[in-house]
Amino acid sequence: MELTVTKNATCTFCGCVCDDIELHSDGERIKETKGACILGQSWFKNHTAERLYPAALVNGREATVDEAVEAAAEFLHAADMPLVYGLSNVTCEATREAVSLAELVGAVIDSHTSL
Amino acid sequence: MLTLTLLEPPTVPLEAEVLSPDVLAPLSHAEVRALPVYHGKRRLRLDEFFEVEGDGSDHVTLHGDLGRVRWVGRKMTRGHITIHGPVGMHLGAHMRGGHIEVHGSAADWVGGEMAGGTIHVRGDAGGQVGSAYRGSVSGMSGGTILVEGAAGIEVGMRMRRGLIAVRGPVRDFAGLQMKGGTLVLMSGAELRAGAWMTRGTIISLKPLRLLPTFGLACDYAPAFLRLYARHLAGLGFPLPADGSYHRFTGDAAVPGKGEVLQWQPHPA
Amino acid sequence: MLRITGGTVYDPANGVHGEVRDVCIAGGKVVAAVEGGRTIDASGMVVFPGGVDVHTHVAGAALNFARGLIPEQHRKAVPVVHSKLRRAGLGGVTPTTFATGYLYAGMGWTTVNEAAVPVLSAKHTHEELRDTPIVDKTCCVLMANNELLLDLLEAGEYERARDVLAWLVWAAKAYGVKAVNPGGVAAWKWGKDAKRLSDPVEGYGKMTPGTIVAALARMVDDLHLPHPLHLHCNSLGNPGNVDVTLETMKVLEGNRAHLAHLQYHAYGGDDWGTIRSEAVAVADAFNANPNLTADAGAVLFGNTVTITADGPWQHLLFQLTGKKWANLDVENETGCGVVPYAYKPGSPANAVQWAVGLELLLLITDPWRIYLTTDHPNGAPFWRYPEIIRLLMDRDYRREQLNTIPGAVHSRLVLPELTREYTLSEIAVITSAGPARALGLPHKGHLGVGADADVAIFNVDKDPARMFAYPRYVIKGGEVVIEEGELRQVVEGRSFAVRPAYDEAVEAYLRPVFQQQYTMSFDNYPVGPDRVHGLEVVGPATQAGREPGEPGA
Amino acid sequence: MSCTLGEVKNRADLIIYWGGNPAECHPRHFTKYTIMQKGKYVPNGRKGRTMVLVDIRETPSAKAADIFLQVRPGKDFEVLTLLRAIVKGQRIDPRAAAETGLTLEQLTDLADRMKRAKFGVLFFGMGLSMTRGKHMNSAAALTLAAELNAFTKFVAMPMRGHGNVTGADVVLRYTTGYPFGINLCRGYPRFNPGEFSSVDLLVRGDVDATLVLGADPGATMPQPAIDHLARTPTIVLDPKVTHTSRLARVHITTAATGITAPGTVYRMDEVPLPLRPPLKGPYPSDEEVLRRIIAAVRKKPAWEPDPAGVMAG
Repeated sequence: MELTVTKNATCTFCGCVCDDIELHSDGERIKETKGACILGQSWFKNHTAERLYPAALVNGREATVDEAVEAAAEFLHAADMPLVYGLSNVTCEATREAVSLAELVGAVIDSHTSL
Repeated sequence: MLTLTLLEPPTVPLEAEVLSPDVLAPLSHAEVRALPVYHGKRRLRLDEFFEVEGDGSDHVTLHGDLGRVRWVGRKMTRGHITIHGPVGMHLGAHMRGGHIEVHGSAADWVGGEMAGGTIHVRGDAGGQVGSAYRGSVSGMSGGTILVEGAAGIEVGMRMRRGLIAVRGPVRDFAGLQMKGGTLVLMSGAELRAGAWMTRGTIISLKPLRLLPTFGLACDYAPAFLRLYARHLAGLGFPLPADGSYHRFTGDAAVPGKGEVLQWQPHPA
Repeated sequence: MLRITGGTVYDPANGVHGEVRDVCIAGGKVVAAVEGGRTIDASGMVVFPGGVDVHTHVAGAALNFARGLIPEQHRKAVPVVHSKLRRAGLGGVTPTTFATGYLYAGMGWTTVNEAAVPVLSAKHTHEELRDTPIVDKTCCVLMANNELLLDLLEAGEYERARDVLAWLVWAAKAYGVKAVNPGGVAAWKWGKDAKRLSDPVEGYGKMTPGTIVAALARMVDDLHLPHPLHLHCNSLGNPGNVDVTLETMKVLEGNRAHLAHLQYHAYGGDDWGTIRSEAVAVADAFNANPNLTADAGAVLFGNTVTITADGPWQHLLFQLTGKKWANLDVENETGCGVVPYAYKPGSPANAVQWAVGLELLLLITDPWRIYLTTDHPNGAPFWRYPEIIRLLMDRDYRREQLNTIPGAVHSRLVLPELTREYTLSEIAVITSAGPARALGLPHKGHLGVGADADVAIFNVDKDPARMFAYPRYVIKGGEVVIEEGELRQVVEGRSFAVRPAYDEAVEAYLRPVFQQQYTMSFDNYPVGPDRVHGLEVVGPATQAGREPGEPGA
Repeated sequence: MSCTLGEVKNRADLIIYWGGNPAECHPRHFTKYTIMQKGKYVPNGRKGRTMVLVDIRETPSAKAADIFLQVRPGKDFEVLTLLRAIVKGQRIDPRAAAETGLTLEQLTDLADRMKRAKFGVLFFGMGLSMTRGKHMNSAAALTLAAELNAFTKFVAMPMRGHGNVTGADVVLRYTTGYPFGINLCRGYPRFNPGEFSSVDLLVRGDVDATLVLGADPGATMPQPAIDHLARTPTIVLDPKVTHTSRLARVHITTAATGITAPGTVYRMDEVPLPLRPPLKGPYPSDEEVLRRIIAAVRKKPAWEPDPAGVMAG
């Protein structure tokens, strides 16, 4: 099968954030990671386009994303002091939305930095 | 006399900066009950958390498990607050005058950036007693904080004036970046006491593991200390009558002219 | 559709100096007439074109670096409390992005020029500008210490350097070209400076600040960029720097330039003890050079934080104040320093700085060439502009304020002798019409037919500081955003960029050099047009073609 | 006192790693940014640079170093503070210095090298920033570097781990003014590390619901914090079902950053970089899920903070 080549891809595994990686993928998996280090290789190969996990879980049971989104919104809205935490491997665009959500539900927002 | 009894401990922190004589004294019973407090993100009435007895007064007594109640006595300039039970963070922060007595323990930031008045904690205190908040040039700039129990890290961080005395042991970085004032450690401290201090005095009755940037200047029993000892004795923190003090100066890294007086039981 | 009736209109760009007339708005533009729609009765009020800030630092890596350094200032700042309309944030000396938009709009300012953007972090600047609501934005990229350019100039390759500059401007989706302490920041990378125009630049044989300034001003004019070279002269803030400023005006050889924060470049004296105003010399030379515009960079007493790409100056300030200092050098391009600072009326040096800003505004005869700024946040936060307006309009107030500084300093100033008072029309020029013209934005800074419908409506007030701090209405792009002094609606702003013409072959030259000198992939360096929110390409020098870094056809 | 990594590549002749093990944790740091590169002003590459490694144990990174200095565990703050004093010419008692595990001679040699360098850099890792003294250890490194600028050009920067934690810092600063640990309960940003840091909040049980994204606290935090996450409603957005997902009430699978999700991330030196995801996956991005949660919250009665609830000064 013809592999798709992505040049100048960015690896987000460690803080080096190397952006000179060449990825060869078959649409489902990344087959080759030119330029990536040993950590980067396993990072890229460890994620695929397959559906390996349920879309969502609510109370341990499989649920639709809509149901899970509604449950999440309800918990955060009802809480007196919610916390939004993590943000260490999400995009800036996601962090930007996380701030917006934290504001909307009156939360504390914190990243991995505080650890 | 105003007595407030916490009905049950709040489930998330309760910010109650209204619990200050400056706010409470002029108010009627009904007005006190209606004061705003912040339970996490919710603004609620004081009487949803406290049973209120009496009218507003300069004498305020708090009862209950106030471990999550924060900012009690914030910015107070007068009056007395007596607390029976543990109390949460920022007790007496930015306080300028008056007296706070805690029959229990207090969390972090007791007397943060306070400028005057007295805080007496009968139990333990958390970290950052009398300290500067993040980024501030100075911590405590006046007043007295007495802690009968132990205290946490960064006690007296960047303090500029005033007195902090702790009867129990304190943790790391006591007197961190201290610029003035006096810190009395009756049971010593863990690591790095006096780190980066520029001026001020740390008196310790137990040996300290000082940074290598402190040097032993001399061994003496300074006259001013006798005077100071009298003052401290009046506060219930008597210094030993015998012995002498090793005087260390530092921190040479800054370079600073702080002094650390470490008591020696037997004259050298 | 909107009609503003009965207001006293100041629209100096169209020769209107306080006439009662209607302003009609449709489709976000000023139009000749409208039928129906809302009417705002502005009787007894003053109508201005929306303010335009020609030089401010509201977004980007350096400012954001500063934000992280001053939690103690944030605690004192006036916060913006979240509401259905407003995003939360903080005012203070480095307002957060959303707060920046609300604060500018809240005093009738509707266009801002972010004056210092490294190409390497331009993506970040645009991210912040995306979250800076209401106002329209432009930005200037830092070029006077860019080693790709300096190396080419050193080799005598002017034309290729110009192509590189043009490529960089579009790669950054910028609007103008900024020069900060030309050569001095490059030297600072070695802990050195280049103060005088003939000083050699550390690391180079032929380059001097003078040759860099001359070459950049020429490139900007050759490329017909709408805004002239935006120039932060060498030797900023140093006593006796007047000579460097006067010499800079000469080496420009008639090319256009906008001299940023001129106040910081008009000092005499030998040191901080003897610093004195040289505003007269600077203003005289400036008045005689019609190729120049300038902004004041005025100082007000109080707390702020100084942020500049002028690294050596910041290190000096740190040594003078002994307080916090942070420095951030950007590979091959620029650097920046951050020092929290308080201007004190009791300090003779600060008093001179305060006076010089006002003196320049009062001594430069043509208000069309000097604009109101504080070099936010360096001289004072932008939200204090109304205080400066009062100082310009009210000489009695000015005299009172002179009494707050040490009497001994008066002899080092000309301010005590200056009696000029700005008229409302002149205020409209220095806050809107003039800077819009200097930026080359024909649809900004006026209320003629076809202009963007950015309008500020003020109550008439004896105290101009109060008058200009609290507009009754602010209209942005035809939408009423402030009404009765309150935020009523939040609109998105646009980002203007230029696309100067360059030979696409320059990329073939740049790619290997870039890969050698930088640490990121060349193809990841340019800002994609889809990443700039509200991007609008303007100006005459537009070239169509493929995106920088994208493979050719 | 910082710079982007290209400055190090082009100029640094003295490179110090402190409390970090780049050979194993940031494998391309040496080759892409620091010692191995030929720089514009370091044309001889490795030969033109001196690398010093300071750590409490001899890690594989020591092989790359010209000088390895082994500090006694828990003495980093002491060593950095000593260096500040030595750089300023203060006299130090050699016996006191030796308690750090390094001799005064070694320390003086290092101080001299730092002052003599044309362009020095100090990278500090979690061995410094996460051990006893924490933020003060980082402050010591940054202060030392700042003070060295009285003699030469010197910078310091943290070796930050985990993908885009730098980007989170950047976005939080421009939206709220503060880098992390921000309390929005009163409708505007407040900051107090220790009070509003996640671990402290969870250990004390101060919060009553948690949204976790881009982290797995269920695997990394102390047990009392994990217990609280299990006790209260926890929501996880993650490309995998994580330890935290298993104790959470809600888990939503999201696209993997840079592999199936596009966007922007920041390098440890705050240089923004675009992502070029090579795959199209079946899951929505974190960004999209967050937008959907926001939309769902907006349908509920609005929480409105008290405009009078500003804690002045």
